[in-house]
Amino acid sequence: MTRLKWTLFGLAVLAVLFGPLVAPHPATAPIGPPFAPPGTAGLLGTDQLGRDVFSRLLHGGAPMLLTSALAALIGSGAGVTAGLFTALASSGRRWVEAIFLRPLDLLAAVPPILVLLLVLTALPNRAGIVLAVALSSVPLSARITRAAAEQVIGRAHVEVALARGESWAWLLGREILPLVASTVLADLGIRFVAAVYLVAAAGFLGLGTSASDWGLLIVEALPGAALQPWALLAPVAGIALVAVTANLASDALARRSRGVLG
Amino acid sequence: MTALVEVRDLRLLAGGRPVLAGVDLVLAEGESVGLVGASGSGKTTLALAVLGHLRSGVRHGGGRVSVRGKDMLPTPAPGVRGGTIGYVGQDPGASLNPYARISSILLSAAGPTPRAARAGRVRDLLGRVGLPREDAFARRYPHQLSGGQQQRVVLAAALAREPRLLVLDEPTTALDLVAKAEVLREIRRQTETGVALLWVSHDLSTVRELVDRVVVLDAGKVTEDRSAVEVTAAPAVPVTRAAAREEDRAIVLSGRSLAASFGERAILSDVDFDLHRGACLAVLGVSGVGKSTLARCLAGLHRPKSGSVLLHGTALAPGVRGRSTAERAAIALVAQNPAEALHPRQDVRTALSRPLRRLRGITSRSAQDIEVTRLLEAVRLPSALASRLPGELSGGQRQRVALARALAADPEVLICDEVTSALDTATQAGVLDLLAELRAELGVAVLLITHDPWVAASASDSVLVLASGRAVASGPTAGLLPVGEDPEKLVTRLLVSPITEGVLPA
Amino acid sequence: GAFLNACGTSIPASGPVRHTVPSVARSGGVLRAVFTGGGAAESLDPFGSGSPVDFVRGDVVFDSLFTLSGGEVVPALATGIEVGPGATSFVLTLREGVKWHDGSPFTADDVAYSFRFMSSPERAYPSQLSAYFDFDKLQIRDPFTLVVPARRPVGDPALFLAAFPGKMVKNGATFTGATAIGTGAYQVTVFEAGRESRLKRFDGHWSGKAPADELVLLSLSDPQAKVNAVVTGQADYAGDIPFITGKAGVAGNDFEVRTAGEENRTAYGWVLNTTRKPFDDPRARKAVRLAISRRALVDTVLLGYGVPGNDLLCAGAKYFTPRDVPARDLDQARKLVKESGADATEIVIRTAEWEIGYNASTQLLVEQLKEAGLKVRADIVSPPEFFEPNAVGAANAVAFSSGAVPLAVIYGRLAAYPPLALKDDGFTAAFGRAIGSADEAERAKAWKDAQEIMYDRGNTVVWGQADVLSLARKAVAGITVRDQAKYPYLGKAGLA
Amino acid sequence: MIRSLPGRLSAGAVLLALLTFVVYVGVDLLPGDPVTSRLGPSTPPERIAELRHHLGLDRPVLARYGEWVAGLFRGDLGISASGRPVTEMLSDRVGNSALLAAMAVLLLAPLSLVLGLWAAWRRGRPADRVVSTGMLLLVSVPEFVVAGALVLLFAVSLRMFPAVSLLPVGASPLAYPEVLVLPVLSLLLVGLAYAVRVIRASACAVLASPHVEFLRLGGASGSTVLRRAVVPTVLPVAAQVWLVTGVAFVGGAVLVEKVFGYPGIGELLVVSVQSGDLPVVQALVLILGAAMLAALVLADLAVVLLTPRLRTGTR
Ligand SMILES: Nc1ncnc2c1ncn2[C@@H]1O[C@H](COP(=O)(O)OP(=O)(O)OP(=O)(O)O)[C@@H](O)[C@H]1O
Ligand SMILES: Nc1ncnc2c1ncn2[C@@H]1O[C@H](COP(=O)(O)OP(=O)(O)OP(=O)(O)O)[C@@H](O)[C@H]1O
Ligand SMILES: [Mg+2]
Ligand SMILES: [Mg+2]
Repeated sequence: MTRLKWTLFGLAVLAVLFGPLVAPHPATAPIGPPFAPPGTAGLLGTDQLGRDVFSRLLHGGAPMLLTSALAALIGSGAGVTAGLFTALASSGRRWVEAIFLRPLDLLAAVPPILVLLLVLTALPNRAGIVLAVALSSVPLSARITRAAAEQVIGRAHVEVALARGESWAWLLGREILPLVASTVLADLGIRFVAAVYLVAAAGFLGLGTSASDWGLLIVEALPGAALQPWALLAPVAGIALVAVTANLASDALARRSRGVLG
Repeated sequence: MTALVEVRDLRLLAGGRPVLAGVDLVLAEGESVGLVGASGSGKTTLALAVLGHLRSGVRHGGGRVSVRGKDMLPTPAPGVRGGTIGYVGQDPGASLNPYARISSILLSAAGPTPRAARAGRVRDLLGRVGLPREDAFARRYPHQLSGGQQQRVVLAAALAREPRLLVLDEPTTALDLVAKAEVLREIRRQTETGVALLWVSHDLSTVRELVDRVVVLDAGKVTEDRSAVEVTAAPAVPVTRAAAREEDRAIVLSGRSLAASFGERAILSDVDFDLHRGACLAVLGVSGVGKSTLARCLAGLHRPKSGSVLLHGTALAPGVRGRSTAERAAIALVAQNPAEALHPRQDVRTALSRPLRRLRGITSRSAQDIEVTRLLEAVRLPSALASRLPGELSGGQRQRVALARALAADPEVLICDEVTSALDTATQAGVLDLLAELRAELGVAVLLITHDPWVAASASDSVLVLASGRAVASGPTAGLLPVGEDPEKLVTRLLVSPITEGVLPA
Repeated sequence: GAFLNACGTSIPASGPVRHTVPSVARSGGVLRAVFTGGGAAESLDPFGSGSPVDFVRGDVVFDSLFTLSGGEVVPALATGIEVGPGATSFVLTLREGVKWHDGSPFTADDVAYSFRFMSSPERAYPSQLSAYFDFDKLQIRDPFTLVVPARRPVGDPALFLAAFPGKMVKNGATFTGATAIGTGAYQVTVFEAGRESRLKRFDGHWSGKAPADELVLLSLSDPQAKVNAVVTGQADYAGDIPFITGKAGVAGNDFEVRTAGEENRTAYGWVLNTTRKPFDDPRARKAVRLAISRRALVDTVLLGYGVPGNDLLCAGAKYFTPRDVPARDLDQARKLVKESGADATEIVIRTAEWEIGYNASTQLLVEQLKEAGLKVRADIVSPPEFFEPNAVGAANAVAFSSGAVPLAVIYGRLAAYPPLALKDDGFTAAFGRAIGSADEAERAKAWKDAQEIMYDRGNTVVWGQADVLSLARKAVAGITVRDQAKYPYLGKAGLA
Repeated sequence: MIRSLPGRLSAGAVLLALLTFVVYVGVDLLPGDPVTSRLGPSTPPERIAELRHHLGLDRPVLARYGEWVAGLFRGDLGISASGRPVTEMLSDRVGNSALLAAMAVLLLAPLSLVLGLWAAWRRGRPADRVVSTGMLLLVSVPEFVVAGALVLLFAVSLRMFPAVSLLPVGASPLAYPEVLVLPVLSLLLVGLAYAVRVIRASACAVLASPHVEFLRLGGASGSTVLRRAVVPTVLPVAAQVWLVTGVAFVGGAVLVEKVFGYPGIGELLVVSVQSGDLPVVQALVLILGAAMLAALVLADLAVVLLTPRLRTGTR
């Protein structure tokens, strides 16, 4: 079972990373009439500009994965760190909360799409998208992690480690994180999908980075869904597949480290 | 008498090793049986099996367990748990739901109770285990109780449904003599009304007092099964009192008018003490008096409200973050609750090598491994345990791993919070021996927190007695705890001054 | 599963039809029509908002001095216009007996107020008329005659008054409430921005009673939602629907997809920036025109709903010169690219989804130009920044579209902004004559010359003329077009 | 901690003040402005300058910010680029959006709790796999696709609910509950996944803890374990998710509102962003931000109230 999961996950990653090499057509060139059904032109038919949906799918995987996964990882990572840190440091020190969590509240209060627009105005490239998406996922990740960590902090082994003078890295990463891992991973899985669509939204607003990002494929295919459903369903299924396999893999990873909790 | 519990050729495996290797045990209605054996011999595993529960990682390898003729493995017969059998586990702190008040824990254990009768029922249960019969107390949450109070709440919950059999796994380890006496009295009352008892303990005196029959486990096998009177008297605790006079030696750690509180509630006030190099100071006091709180203040985990902690005459920062590595290495704490003291996802090797690296700068893997083996040997654990996770250890084993971890820092002062309470007499003696050795050879000073005057008498050279949050007596052990004084009297004389519960009014 | 099934159940209706069989609406009934709305920014002020539903509502509530019909100017609230000497002023004669919705008479004072009102910067969408006429210096001769001076020679002011926004509002009107007073065929009874407006027939309208008793105009922003509203019976008519709906058809045979006809198509294309390399060189402009495959663009972007364009704007309008559609000639295009050195610079084409199809056509254009050896990149931006003047000036080309409005409107707009204007002395001269001449024949000649130059070496690339589609219940009749088919006139509409 | 509530509230007020600044200046920095987007590039520069002056866009940002803030105190959100007062444009839309979000959250909370607990209870078994994977699949499908599918199925094919939420003028959506069904359902499906996953994860952690083992050994029934041990532990985390999701629904329903033509603020936000109507964008972002801040304070409060160790004031 686990092996199957890993194989699936590996295949998905391979397809995404090496897709452009095996794609039959370029991502942007029209190869047939628009909205051609599968079979008549290309494996999955063509999109609204007559471009090969299958090839665009293969081309768009890597930028989608890189941008979204990176953004989700950075955002979740920063959020988890902030959440763990404040949970640990704020006992008896209210300023820690004031300094670390309140700004995050402020960030959370600015709608993600505005964050995206602002960051991209300053940094109009892929790094900007990654940063913007990461920024918008930090606050909630931090909160969720903090709430979960609060329940673990008082345990004696954390106190012993504190008394030993452990570094923050050890305290957060080794003493607390493993005990809140299941919550954090659940959060990360969703962050990833959210990142995919925020990146797509950026593409929709004319701020995209790749010509065939999967999220953008969906947005573009939507109006023509009645004519060529495959152009819509294929990227949706692709994202679902990546999301499900990535989450299964991380679940398996979490279960592998034995222990009393989850 | 009909058989209440019947265990036949029970084999349980954990990680490929047998934990129980063909155990037979029959318990008749109303019969009291003591289950003894060295730490790690399988007592807890057997007790849980009686309830039809296997800890995670433990597999059923054959044999059967039945209660009143109904099989308990693989799935327990309905109505047995909580109904026929009341259970108290070895780790009281971890057993309590942190989100429930004491009253609600007790009421949910008691089953449906008419609204009007609830408060009375809770008070009754608290009283039976020697806890204050106050509504204010019942409204507290588990984290607001001391270790001993938690343990008694768990016991009260087990009694709540008038079970026919009590399976009690070391239910008095965290209790001082007064509390223990009260608890034992309640249990005796239960057995007298025909409740059967499976009493897991290493404390032979309680065993003799309570049970008709003793079953001895060794490495997962029953080696003896005979009537209680035949069991030899407890081996005397070896007296290892150090010969040297402490006045000759330098003061390592001292407390000056320490006071501590939880929010508004004052716990300690005006505590003074001096701990000399190589000496052992026993801190004695009833459950809930603030012993653990004192230990946490010394280790920098609880900010004292006032007063100071001095190491070699210099005041230490109140918080551990403010202390230097050397200062932190100098004071090592062995926490009271072994279940929570070890990280559930870290194996023993990691737990031990971490202080080696942090506080002693031993970074090479091979050097660490040698030290880990040495430390495990020092606490009398096989080195094979190094790769296990805490969940795969017995209660006593965990306790010793926690001790070994404290020793790994090579401390000048070792604060031991009830380190011996979860250990059988032989292991307990071994640990006390070890402490004596450390003191003699390395000059380590030991602050021994205990509720057991015998342990204090046998291991310390001076005693600090806490009552109602103050040091009510202090001085050389020989003077305060004369060998041979009746323990009950001793306790009454020393500890049970004005407020029994030991908590200052909220 | 359900999604696919539901897709599969829609039975395509017959292809777009031009006119329904009775084309005249009977009197009575309620017509519910849905258009793209402007959300909460919608307004009853005819110069206060710019969404399609506002235009449609404005057209039936207010009247202009002149209107267009089949490209020709027809009198409305004005009955005559007399151009002064040198075309520097005109005398306007108003229709007598026109009543406002509140019963008061329409006079020159109202017109004078309206002119000032529409050109005030307080209007969100001030009329461009004030760029040509000096309303501050206007004189009222009598209640039905005014003299209006022009800022520059304007030979055919009636056309300008018909083509540019010029709705007449009552003297002193402010438009802060939920009702508005006009002279139009319908009067407002209920209005809520972004949701709906209910209009009651105004029986005192000067051109006679409108057919439907009540018009309900609904606002939606999503094209598919407009279609769904008609399909599920929540509306009778949806204006300007996507080509995809035409292609996919709609379920049920009670509906039809209609087209506004050949003379009401929308031109799609790009304007090349002649102030920058490489399009300062006519050969590079020619190369672009030869490199594009108009058929492919029409088939893909318009899904076949339209015809290839001949690079000239305003097809269907008066003075438009029909010319052949240039054929694709890649070899020639490559040669011109080489000669002009256009392959040396990266060409940036600015686009935004200002209208459906801008981005798609630009993306295709990029692919097609690459084949001609050009280095091209589409710069897709968001709609509000699309027209940022500096950015437009920095791009090599911008996407563009226009309805079948008079030539003066579009060429005038382009000429006003150097990066969009054609830098060509011959063209500038011909354009000046076309605007300023009061003589019909001379104007026609000047427009012909200007378009000749445009066709030969101009900077507009019009690849297609797109049909304007709408979805209607078969019973809907009497929908007419005045200027742009996207915003039809509903004053004669109703149920058959 | 409860005693620190006034402190928390004043911190919230400070944040709100900061937020107004971030919002005003941030939105002002966005590319595009109402003048050029409306007039197009062909307008003469004097004309643009005149309009900019009229709209006050030629004055320094800080001066405009000052006036804006002063206006906020009078309940005046400024004048839209279309000339209408922003307050008037927003009035009933804010209510409509809040209603939509509230309905969605009211359904979301119990549903996510039940699904999350159920999956955790049966963790590792088929039921859990179905729920967990199903949630992932659901969250992988963007909301506008979900909404579109719902319209096709329930409105166009089955004719059970209206396809678009066309409301008569002046009517509250509550008077026409049928127009709410599909939009609420779309939001619910989209928001459900996150809540279910987080709830499941934290419920799994509790179920594996020693105190649950003790409860079970004490003969507690499944429902007792859930009620006494699992739900109290899960609630603090769940409350955060619910509240934050709820606010996200208010402003994040953009696409859903668009699909259904629902007269809420999401649609207004998009239109205003696209037309560069900065005063409206500023007002909307401020309202959304303030709602989010309020939700976060509430969430903090909920966590404190629901976690005994925090409530009792000591650690
Ligand atoms: N999950 C497990 N995996 C591997 N070994 C286990 C596991 N659980 C228990 N053990 C081992 O089984 C043995 C018996 O454990 P048990 O807890 O029954 O001991 P005990 O007699 O109760 O000891 P103590 O007095 O110290 O509590 C110990 O050696 C322990 O290390
Ligand atoms: N977090 C807390 N909040 C409030 N009161 C607390 C808290 N922790 C402990 N207490 C109370 O403080 C008192 C001292 O607790 P402490 O743990 O120091 O006792 P102890 O002497 O170690 O007892 P034991 O022998 O039972 O472990 C007890 O009465 C306990 O109820
Ligand atoms: Mg045990
Ligand atoms: Mg204690």
